[in-house]
Amino acid sequence: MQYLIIGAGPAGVNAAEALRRLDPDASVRIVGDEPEPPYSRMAIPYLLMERVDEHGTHLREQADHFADRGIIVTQGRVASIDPAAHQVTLHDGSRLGYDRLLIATGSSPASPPIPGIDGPNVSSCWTLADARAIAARAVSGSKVALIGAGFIGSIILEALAMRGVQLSVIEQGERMVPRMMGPQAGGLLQRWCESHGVAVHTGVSVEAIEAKGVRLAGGRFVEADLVITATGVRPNLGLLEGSGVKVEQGVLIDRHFRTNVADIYAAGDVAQGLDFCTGSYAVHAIQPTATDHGYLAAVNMSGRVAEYEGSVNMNVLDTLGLLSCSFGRWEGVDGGEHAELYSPDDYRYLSLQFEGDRLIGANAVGLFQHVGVLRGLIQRRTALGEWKDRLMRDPTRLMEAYMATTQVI
Amino acid sequence: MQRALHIDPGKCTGCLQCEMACSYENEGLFNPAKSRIKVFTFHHEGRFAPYTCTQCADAWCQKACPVDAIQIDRNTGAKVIVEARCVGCKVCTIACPFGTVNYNTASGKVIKCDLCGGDPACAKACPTAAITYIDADWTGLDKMRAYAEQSLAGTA
Amino acid sequence: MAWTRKILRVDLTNGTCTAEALNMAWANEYLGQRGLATKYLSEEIDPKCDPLGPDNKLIMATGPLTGTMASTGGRYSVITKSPLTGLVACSNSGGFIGAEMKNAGWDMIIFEGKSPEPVYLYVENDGAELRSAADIWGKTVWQADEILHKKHQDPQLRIACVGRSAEAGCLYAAVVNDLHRAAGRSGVGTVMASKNLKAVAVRGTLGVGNIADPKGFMDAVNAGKQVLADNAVTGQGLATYGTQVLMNVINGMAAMPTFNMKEVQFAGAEKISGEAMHEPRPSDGKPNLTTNAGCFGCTIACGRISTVDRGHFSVQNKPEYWGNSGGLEYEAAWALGSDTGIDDLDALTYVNFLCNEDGMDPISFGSTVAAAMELFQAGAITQEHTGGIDLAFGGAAALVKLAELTAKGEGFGRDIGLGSKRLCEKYGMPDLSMTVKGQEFPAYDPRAIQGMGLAYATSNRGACHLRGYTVASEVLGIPVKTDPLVTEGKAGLVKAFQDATAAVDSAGLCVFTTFAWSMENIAPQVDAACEGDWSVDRMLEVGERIWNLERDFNMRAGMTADQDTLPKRLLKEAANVGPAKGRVNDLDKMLPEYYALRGWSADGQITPETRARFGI
Amino acid sequence: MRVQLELYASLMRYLPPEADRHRVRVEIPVGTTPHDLLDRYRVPREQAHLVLRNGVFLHAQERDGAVLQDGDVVAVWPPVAGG
Repeated sequence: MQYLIIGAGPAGVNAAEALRRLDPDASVRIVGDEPEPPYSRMAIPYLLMERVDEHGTHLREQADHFADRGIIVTQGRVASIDPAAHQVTLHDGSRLGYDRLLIATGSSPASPPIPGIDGPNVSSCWTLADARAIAARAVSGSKVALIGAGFIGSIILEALAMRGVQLSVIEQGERMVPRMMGPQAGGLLQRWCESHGVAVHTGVSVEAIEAKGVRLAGGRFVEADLVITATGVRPNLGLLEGSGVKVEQGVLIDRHFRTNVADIYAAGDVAQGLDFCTGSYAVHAIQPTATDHGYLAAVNMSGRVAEYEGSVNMNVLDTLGLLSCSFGRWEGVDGGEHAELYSPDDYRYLSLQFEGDRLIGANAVGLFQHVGVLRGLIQRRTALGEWKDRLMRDPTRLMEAYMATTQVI
Repeated sequence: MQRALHIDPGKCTGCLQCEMACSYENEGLFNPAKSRIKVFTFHHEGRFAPYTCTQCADAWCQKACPVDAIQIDRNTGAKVIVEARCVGCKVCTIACPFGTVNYNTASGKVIKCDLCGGDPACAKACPTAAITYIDADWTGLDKMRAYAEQSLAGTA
Repeated sequence: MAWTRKILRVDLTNGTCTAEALNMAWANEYLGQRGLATKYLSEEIDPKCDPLGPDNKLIMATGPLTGTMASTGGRYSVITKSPLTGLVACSNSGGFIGAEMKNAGWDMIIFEGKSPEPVYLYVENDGAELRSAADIWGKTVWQADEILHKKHQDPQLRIACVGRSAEAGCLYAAVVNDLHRAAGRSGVGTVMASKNLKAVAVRGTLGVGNIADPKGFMDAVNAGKQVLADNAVTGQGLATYGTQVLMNVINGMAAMPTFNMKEVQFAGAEKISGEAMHEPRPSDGKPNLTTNAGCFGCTIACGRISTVDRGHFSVQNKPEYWGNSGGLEYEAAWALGSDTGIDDLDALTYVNFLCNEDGMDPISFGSTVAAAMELFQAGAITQEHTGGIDLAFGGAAALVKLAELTAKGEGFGRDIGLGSKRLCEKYGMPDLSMTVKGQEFPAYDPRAIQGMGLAYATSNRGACHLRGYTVASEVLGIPVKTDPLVTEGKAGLVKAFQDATAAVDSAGLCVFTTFAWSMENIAPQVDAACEGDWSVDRMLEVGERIWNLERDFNMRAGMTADQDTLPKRLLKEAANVGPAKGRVNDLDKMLPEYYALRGWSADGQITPETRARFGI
Repeated sequence: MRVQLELYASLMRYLPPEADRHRVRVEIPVGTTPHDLLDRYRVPREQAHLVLRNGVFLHAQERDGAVLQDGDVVAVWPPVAGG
């Protein structure tokens, strides 16, 4: 059996390791298009903060991790897939055969059509190569403009601020992290950033990037030596052209990670998989989904049957020491109830969303102990019973509710 | 025989000796806020429940870690944070559906129970045997582990 | 070290919070908590000041072992000048807030002045600020606790709070922490409320370190824990039956103050005893007692967690009282029950809940109700005064009603809030007040337990069992059994208990450890934690220094030695039954010897030699 | 001759079924000592910490010597304390 995995990110690597365990005699190969050993984009902000060196970003600690397991890691870029021949063709013209193929090509920064975005003073912050370039230029005292204060932008924000740059952040949405948190929580983040010396411009679009900075709609100008874009990501689908693999926002997969084409599976940022909370299919470009996908795709690829329950969208963010998180349907659903606490003086916010007596989503600012239980309650569809009423009255009693409904107490 | 922490909430008095022992073992200070085991109080019900990591066989935290900073202690089976690797991204804190991996603001890294290398300080400190370290077969942990796998995938 | 060496000074008048260094010279002489805070109080206020005026100060203090793993090392005290006695007040409490203060980096918090508006103090580690208490003033402790937890969105926040009784000026209001633990006696809560300070909310995540010899400390702590575990009382008895096991013991020896201390045995004692708390109720088959509970770090866990029968008249249609909360301890059960002649366990538990919820010392409250019942019996108080309440001894409904009124400071509850001494004076029969120096008695009749008479008469905070618990020896045989009816040797016994207790309190430990521990078990823990040499002798010397300092404060506050006495009833009216039948308390046989042992003059003054010896 | 035996706290388990809460009325022969009485109900002597005869504490050595009289009340506790 030959397993071929395209993409050396968390989904691909987790899949490869699982396949090795599940099918000890098979050939397992990862093809990745970057020169470094498999590494984690999640770690890049910490590289910029100089908390870790490049080795510290590697997905696996030991250099011989993959070789030891008989996992072949090949550098190369897949140009096309030939499902009939069970082959892929790399850019250098070489071909690799497969019995089962996993598409785990991840995503890339989206580049909005802003004049000047291709300029020499503009960079995204996605790859190790990007990080090296930013580290060289975002030095203490330099002026940096960050376009985009979504989840990724906000993670980069902290890294930049800690490098001692004069930082301005521009977000087109009405608030920071608009797709992760509601207005009150987003407002807290903004106020916190501003109180820590970061200029935050929300609800404004960028008209152009110029040599000396960023021109905003309405005429304001933000001076910058370096402009960093973090305006969202899109799945890497280019290699699928002509393959017959069905694509919407990402590669459509079923609950067994199968695409519409036999023996081709997909996982991670590139995949449009089952959303646990909505029952529909969506791209959840987050680390936990990538690893869960990778693992379970491998289980299915190995011939076992594992029906995916779907991914819960979730994020955790550290914004200059202010921690926040979001889970599932944090914006709530029609007919559901919600409990909310808002303490702006203390930078705290907590909102729990219910459907019936089940938790379906949450937002929290300033709460970071035991937050995993929010996932646990959502993903287990725990019937909270009387605890739902208690949480409606006092959502801070979350751990009690969790313990009482899931543990023997 | 693998051993595991067994918790009997009915015996707990809420004294927090376990939290102090844990924080002292791991942080060198008596500091319940930095304990890997936490006692939750149910005032209305008159119950106390110690709670910590069950060291699930297929650990969600470990899988979610982007930098291989959660590794298995071969002797105890514990999932252990490798401090030198942990970047503090906190993904494991939201990935663990039991909420037993927590961020330590002081160190900028996450903390979780590592069974103290096979001699858990909490169990030694507990005055009522509400926390004991015993053969894993007896703890009912298998049920929790089964859940850990089941809720990710229907029939894994 | 073990001290954080930091004090938080809160100027309520000006709304400022400032950090300052702990006076280590004083710490070396007074250890911590009770001793050290009394030193600060003694140095910083005029002992003659109005206890409810802005010149009084209120200190929340931890000891060097508070917040450590030493068993029971979670205690803190509230030290101030008492409005009930006009003397030094030091009320000790367990729960969790003391350790939290220490974890936030503070040995003590000193409150001074008076806030122009109701405020609460919010402490998060180094950060401390006064915030408006507009939304919690007028609320019960339990309500305020919930509001503050939600407001700060922090379930781990530890809160000490005063109830409505304190706001209304009840003179024995407590500072309640962790919902049902209290710095209960002498009206420390009244002082707190008089400063417009409603609550102190603390979150500490810094940890407690500074242990001088960590390995030695853990060895001493573990050895101490083992002694407690191996001892029948601290290892099993207290956890199973709590302090309430004494109800039948003390009643059995006819030392149970009953009907405002007219009698020494209560026929209903069995029905409100620790054993009764285990018995299934006929109505729902559940016992009163749900479980035992420990305070921070405590390996004894004597605390009672109880429920009231939902069908009981006191809680009918009041679901907010149907859950568990702190149950009856012996002193509360005695004061609310035996002294008033009430044997309704559910009524007493409910009233105990109210005492916690609105911060009233149940000893003083119950004793004052008992005095009111005797005044009612004597015709000095009538239903016109009480608003129609029949105050006959034994009336559970009356007790419940008075608790509700006193908690809110309404109606006849305002008179009950005066305390026994002022109530009996107001209604013209001062001899019916069972108090020493204005503070109500605890649950041991000094006619049947002679040493306790001396302990009460000489206690530095008025009648009190926790200043020198000779019951341990005279009744329970700890450390050795002495005859409760003899007076010989009691002066020395009282002094030894008083000094040792002062040292135990000041270390940050619970005095209940001394049912198993001697100073030989305690000193090594203090010695390993703190720099310098803390021997048994030094601990006892510190205890004696503290005792003298408290005495000195009281004398400077205007106390006279002739207040070292007992109510006439206990000195003149003999016990009616039991082994002490025909006996009164023979205080006059013990007091002179006590003064001499203390190094005081025959008229109770601290001599210059004694002052010099202790540096006072 | 009849005396009353009272057992409290954890010693309650040694009471016979006919006991009324804590107490049982017992017919005893003349010359019975407190220890004889306790032995009869298998109350372990080392757990009989507080022994009161008519409210008066009996030291361990008195429990073999003090012969019970008609109408005596013997109340017994294990090691307990309160406060």
